[in-house]
Amino acid sequence: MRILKSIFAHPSGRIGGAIVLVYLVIALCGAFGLTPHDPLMQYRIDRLHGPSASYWMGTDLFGRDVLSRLMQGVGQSFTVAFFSVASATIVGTVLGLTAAWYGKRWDTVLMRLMDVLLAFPAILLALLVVTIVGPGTWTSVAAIGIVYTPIFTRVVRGPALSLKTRDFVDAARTFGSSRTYILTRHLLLNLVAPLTVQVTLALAWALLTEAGLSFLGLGTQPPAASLGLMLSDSRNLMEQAPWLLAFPALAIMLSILGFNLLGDALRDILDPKTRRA
Amino acid sequence: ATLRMAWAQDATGLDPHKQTAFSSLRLLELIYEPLVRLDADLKIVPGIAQSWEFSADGKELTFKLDPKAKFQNGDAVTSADVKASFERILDEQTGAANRANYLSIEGIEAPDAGTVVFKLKQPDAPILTAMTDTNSSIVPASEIAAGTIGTKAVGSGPFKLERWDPNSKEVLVANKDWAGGPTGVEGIEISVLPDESAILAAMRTGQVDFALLNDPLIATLVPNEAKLQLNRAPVLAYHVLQLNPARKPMNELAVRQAISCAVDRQAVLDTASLGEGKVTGPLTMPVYASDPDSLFCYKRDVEKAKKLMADAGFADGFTATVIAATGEPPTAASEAQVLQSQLAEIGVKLDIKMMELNVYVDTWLKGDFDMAVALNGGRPDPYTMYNRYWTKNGNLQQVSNFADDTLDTLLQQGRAETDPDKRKVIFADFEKQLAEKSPWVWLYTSYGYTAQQKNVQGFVPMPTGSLYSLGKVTLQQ
Amino acid sequence: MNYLIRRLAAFPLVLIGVSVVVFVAIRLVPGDSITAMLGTEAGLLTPQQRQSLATYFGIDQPWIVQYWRWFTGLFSGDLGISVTYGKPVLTVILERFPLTLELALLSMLIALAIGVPAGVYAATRNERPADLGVRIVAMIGQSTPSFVVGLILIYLLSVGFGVLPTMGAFTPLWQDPLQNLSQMILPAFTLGCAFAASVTRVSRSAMLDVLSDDYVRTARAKGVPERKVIWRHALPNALVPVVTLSGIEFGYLLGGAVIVEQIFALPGLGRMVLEAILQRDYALVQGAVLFIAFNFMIVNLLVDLAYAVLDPRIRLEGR
Amino acid sequence: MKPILSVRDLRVSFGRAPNAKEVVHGVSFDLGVGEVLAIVGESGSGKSVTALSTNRLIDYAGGRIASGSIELLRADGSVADITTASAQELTKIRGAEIGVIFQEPMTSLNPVLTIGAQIEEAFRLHRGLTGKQAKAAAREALERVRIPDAERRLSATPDQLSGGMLQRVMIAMALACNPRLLIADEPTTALDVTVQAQIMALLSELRRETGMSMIFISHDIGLVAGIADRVMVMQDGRAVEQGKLGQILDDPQHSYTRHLLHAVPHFSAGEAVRADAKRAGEAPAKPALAVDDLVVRFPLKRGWLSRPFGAVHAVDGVGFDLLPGETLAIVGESGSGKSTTARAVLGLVSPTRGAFAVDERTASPGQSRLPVQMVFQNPYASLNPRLNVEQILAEPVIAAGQRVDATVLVRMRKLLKQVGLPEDSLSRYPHQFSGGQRQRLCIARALMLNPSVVVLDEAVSALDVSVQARVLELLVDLQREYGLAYLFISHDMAVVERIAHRVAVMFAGQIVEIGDAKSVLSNPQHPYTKKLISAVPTIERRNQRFELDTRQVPSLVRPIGFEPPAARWLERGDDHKVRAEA
Ligand SMILES: Nc1ncnc2c1ncn2[C@@H]1O[C@H](COP(=O)(O)OP(=O)(O)OP(=O)(O)O)[C@@H](O)[C@H]1O
Ligand SMILES: Nc1ncnc2c1ncn2[C@@H]1O[C@H](COP(=O)(O)OP(=O)(O)OP(=O)(O)O)[C@@H](O)[C@H]1O
Ligand SMILES: [Mg+2]
Ligand SMILES: [Mg+2]
Repeated sequence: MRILKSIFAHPSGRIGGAIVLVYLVIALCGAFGLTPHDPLMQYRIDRLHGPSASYWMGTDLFGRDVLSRLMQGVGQSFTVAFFSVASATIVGTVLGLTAAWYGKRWDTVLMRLMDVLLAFPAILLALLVVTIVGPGTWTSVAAIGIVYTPIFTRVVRGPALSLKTRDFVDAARTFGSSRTYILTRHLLLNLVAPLTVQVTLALAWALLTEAGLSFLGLGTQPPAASLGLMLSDSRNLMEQAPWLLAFPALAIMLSILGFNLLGDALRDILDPKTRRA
Repeated sequence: ATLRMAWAQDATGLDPHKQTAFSSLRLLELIYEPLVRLDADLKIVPGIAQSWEFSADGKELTFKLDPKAKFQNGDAVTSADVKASFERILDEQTGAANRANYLSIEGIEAPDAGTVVFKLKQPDAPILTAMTDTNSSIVPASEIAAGTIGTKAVGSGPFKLERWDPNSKEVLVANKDWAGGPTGVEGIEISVLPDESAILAAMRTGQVDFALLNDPLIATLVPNEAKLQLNRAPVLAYHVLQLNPARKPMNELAVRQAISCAVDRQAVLDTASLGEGKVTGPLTMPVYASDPDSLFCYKRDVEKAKKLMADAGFADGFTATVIAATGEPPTAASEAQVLQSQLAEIGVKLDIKMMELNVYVDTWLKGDFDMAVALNGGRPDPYTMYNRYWTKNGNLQQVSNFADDTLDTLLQQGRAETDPDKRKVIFADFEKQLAEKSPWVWLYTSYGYTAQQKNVQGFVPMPTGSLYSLGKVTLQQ
Repeated sequence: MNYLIRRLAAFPLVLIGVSVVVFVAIRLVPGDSITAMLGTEAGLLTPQQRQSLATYFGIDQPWIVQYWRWFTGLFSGDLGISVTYGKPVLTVILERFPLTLELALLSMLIALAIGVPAGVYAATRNERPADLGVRIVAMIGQSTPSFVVGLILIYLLSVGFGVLPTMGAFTPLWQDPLQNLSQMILPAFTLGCAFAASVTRVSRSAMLDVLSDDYVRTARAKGVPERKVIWRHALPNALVPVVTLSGIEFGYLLGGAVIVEQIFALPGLGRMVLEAILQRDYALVQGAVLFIAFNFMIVNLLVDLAYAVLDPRIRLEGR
Repeated sequence: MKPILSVRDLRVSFGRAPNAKEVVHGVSFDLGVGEVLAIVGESGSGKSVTALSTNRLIDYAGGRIASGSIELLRADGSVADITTASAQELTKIRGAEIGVIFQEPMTSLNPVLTIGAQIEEAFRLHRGLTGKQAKAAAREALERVRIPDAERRLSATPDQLSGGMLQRVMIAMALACNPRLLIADEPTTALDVTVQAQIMALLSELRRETGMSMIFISHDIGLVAGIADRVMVMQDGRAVEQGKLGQILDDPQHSYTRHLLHAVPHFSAGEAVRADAKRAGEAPAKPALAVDDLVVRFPLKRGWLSRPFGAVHAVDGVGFDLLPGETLAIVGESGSGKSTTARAVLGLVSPTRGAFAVDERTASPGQSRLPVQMVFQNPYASLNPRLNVEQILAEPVIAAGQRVDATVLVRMRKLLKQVGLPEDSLSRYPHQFSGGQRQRLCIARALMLNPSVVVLDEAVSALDVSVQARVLELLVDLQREYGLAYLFISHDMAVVERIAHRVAVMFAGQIVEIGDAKSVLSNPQHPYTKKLISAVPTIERRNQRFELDTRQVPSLVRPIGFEPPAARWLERGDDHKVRAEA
């Protein structure tokens, strides 16, 4: 509640929050079929129609309504972004926390393992995962999740190491608090701030990566729409039907802009170091 | 002058006997020559061989070689080279792509340097067409012995490969010794521009004289440019929805026919390819092709389809998965989506599964699919084109999963028959049967596109997609 | 020195990890070099033919044997032979690397040249209209997929102005610097855009942090003019996060920028690996990924060394 | 004679127009040439803001001079109004005519530039020196502030010098161009007492040498007494009283001045120790905590295989006992091993050697769960900001494996009341409390489980003087009520005097003197103790000349296997022994 209020009070938080909120609504509408047209319906006579009263954003090669597909695509892109970032966050946090807490060999082994993943070119990693398992929503989720896990592990490990030396953790140890208690209450709870910020930024990046994967034909599968797929499908139609490229591109930019703005605001709000008068 | 050329996909290797990829053949056919070739009307014309003839019993095929033919290393092309080349193709160790077409060869004789005689176990009319294939090119016997085929390109064609940076560029220079006479340009520089819209951009700015295009969406933009010209040639390759008759419920004839009736082929063509192409039956070569409208259910008939479904006990439809390769052809995903929407009308629910090309090929070869959207290569001869799928011991039986006595018999007859008119009758029947039994749903053939600056002269588009005529192309200043 | 040695000592471990992962992963992908070469025609091969092709491609042995062969080859600098290029893998990679390196360096240069001044400027105008302007532009830059930028650039240039740098045939820098730069500038700019946007944001926030530090106040108290306060006293202290970011991005760019290379038809590492995967050129994929990982680690190491140069408080111990 | 600085009705506010918040409400004062004006007052009273307005540095902190005038008598005899001066003019004045020294020497120097570069810059800017000349001038400046080996230090970066040294560098820098006015904003707060004494000595000496004027800001009246000519007392952005030093100290007019003078614990050399000593007379009770031969070493490693080559002997053979209801204070300078001793007792570091007994229960090293609790120095860092008070107080209970039930809640409320926190605190979060209140929370938390020993590591150092006094009172009350034994760690001798029954002096990891508080403080025996006590500023020592002593603390790094010689103790009274110098 307090957070929501501060977001609202923060100028870029307000804009970013509003954008993200609008997108969530769109995504939900898309997911529950509350679109002006059936996103899969091919109106054959109206193929490649420019924006008009009945098709606000025009139609595509198949005569499908771009707006409806865009709404569905937002849902799809957000699903991929959300689940991939969520899984990366959970796995990365657990790994980062334990690496910081147990230190020594476990830390070394884990961090070297993360190095292996990090040293692996991200798009290739995603590519390999996708080619092995076959493309699809959940493969994209797994691929992007794997790419982001080492980043979250690092994001968590750093602050966790310094939190570990904070006085309240020492205090907890003098009480003889259990490991789980310390890890969850003292470390994890205090990592919420950097994690939230990282999550919003990662969401933005995940949207871009999803678009990139779909662009290479490795992401969302037709006939379902995702923003990246719509972009990649329309690039060779850029000249005949520029709206096919323009609207999804704008949609992607705006959503990433929203997440970035929100992330900036959250950093200002949650991170006392950058909190300024 | 040097012709600056661009294509999106580069060759994958230099061994003319092994490389089957379209992109590889386009390069290799400029360097290597087969014994005979096809012209724009798919008629057989001289290549390295000046003339040829079948013996009366059809079991001996004799070639006279062109005495001017020379390899790029300066050696003349002799019957020994032809013999060695075909022995290499026939050797199982080689893994040559065309071997299956030559199984009727019993022996090869080279009575003199300019004559080659193929002894056949049985009459084999299509063997001559098979020999037009770049995959049956003649290579120097010396290079075979040295084991350098595939690493060094030494052919007898119009151009010499001077430099190859895979996936980046090729430099070809004119072969002064080419038996076909002097080439029109001094050389060809080929750039690999993986993005076809970039190829178009490069042509617009005059950086590229000549380009190979794949994507009809890009090709249709070319005529809008004053300086550019688009060449279209109908090709033999066909777009098809392969059903797997080994899987339920496609094992039911009625279900397959229902699917065939429910598909609006023209709509698929219009949407996926912007209408760039022609609806086709199984036979795509003009000589043999029948009028599509005469084939089974080539007029869309949803009511009939529904009835057929009901007859087969699938009034409520069923769910199946259709596989397609990403970007190969570029229209695959679109075709799948149009088909999906059309079949939905008779209750057939398709799940589309896009696959990376190799994964697709792997799955396809195992016959591990309900349905597949495919672009299958065509051959000038119906037997060579289809024996692999529809004869009982065809090599790709596990892909077609459909063995049928009538089809088998018709193909065997067509193979042995050397009279062209009788062959036409046999294959017309074959085509009709195939369309009716509907193991696959043939959709359309598209065009092979090349785009060129208007000052490029003398290019002849071929139904095989061959760029062989680049040997005679000139550049007007 | 010690630190360097210790860091370098960890290299082989990570590289072995990378090599095992890539080795297994690429072989888990269905299809092999044979289907990659023959496509659907591969179905026409007899088992015997298939076997001999497998021997030719060196994929006839069990994985362990293949790995061991490849691994022992590493020690003599032999990464295997690429079947696509018919050349030693290392040669192929080294042919592609200069372009990738140049592209990465150029885009970083562009990013830093735009990003740092913009970030510094925004920080000194904190929360004023100029700051907001810079931030919004930066965010838009950051949120535009690079392929959109690339496609639009190409379209506008070719249709609008009828000019386009030569595509495809790549001219190395040492052959014709002008030609080379004209080829590289568009892709570098495309990559540099988003990169510059990130640099702007990071340098702005780092600069804001630093400007409120005590020593900046000290410098002002000394009577140092504002311009010098910013560039000499504050900026060097704000560079650490910028270096971190640049290092990460640069490291990724050294792995090749697949999409941009594809659009601009640059024969770089990224496309090479992508194509090697599609063509199941196992040796090349393994070698290239190893090479990329190695670069990435070198860059990381350089970044750490750069920290120590930039900020004497950072000791090169542990991490 | 004209004053060098004349401030009239200065008003300073922060923030933009509608939400602007005025924090200095009309301050006026004059500063004569060669005079030292001290500004005292509690944290947040506007001392720094006032001082930083005199050279308009406040602009950069987001502040704005709303009204008033600041007239500076410049070297050429002209008078400049700082409030209206142009940016160019100001850069000429700053550094050249007004020098500033800040509170935190560690953060006030640019970490990435060498000391030399930073000092040279002043000469370059205001004297136009370049190259060798600038370097020579910088070296001279360093020598002037008595930095040994100045030549070599020029190329050092700030992280390579100790806090005391850095403050000297700051002074050298501020004085580089012989400014006529020096602003010293709490220049010694971050430093050890002994180092503080050295800095103060340096400042008064330099002032005598150059005849400059000075504004000296401090919240420590004792310190002010040593250097100021005049004093201005500030409260809530107003100057509530100003006058001559003697007048303010001896005859304060304003109630707030009196309060300030009263609240500050003045060190009086053992005169003010607590009267309820535990060891007098009758047979001593069983010790609540006994520590014997405690040794803590941190190995130092280097090389390929991280071979240990030596160790930091952080604590070396420390032993003492502590009776119920008694306070043992451990004093000593930074790095002498005080905290490490405490942490070892609490099981937060594992000792290399040594034995503890709490309530006669012996514990092996490293084992916690003894009835020992701790209160840390920084009340902001020792409470998890994400937990509310109820959760914070419940933690020791949960850790002990007990349920948080009604009786626990009752105890929470009782303790909160006892430490003087409002009833409704349970549902609040740490950030909703002031520093003093937080420290009370920490104390309450430490008492949740009825410990017999409480370790207080600099528990009141971070608090404002008047808050400090109240917390000390609270501690004494609680000690009486629960019979707690306190291990009280501090470097503030005045505070120690008020709370300790016994005092242990640590130097370089060892106890060099231990005994009855009164005896140790009034009659120090060990040379280090003597130095420590003589360095404590008090209001009695007015305008005192501090001795300059530039010796460094000995290094604690010893080669591997090194064992210090066994301690020889000399008895100096009933309960007072001192370590014999080797
Ligand atoms: N940058 C700022 N923005 C807003 N308010 C500020 C700022 N700096 C100081 N203040 C406010 O001005 C008032 C006076 O602060 P100042 O720093 O002068 O106190 P001080 O007497 O020096 O305290 P201390 O002893 O803690 O240094 C405080 O209420 C503080 O909150
Ligand atoms: N974990 C550690 N590793 C290595 N050295 C340490 C460690 N902890 C403390 N030391 C060293 O041990 C010595 C004693 O430190 P300690 O914190 O006990 O001093 P202190 O008397 O509490 O100082 P202060 O007054 O500054 O708090 C110091 O030299 C310190 O650098
Ligand atoms: Mg202050
Ligand atoms: Mg301490």
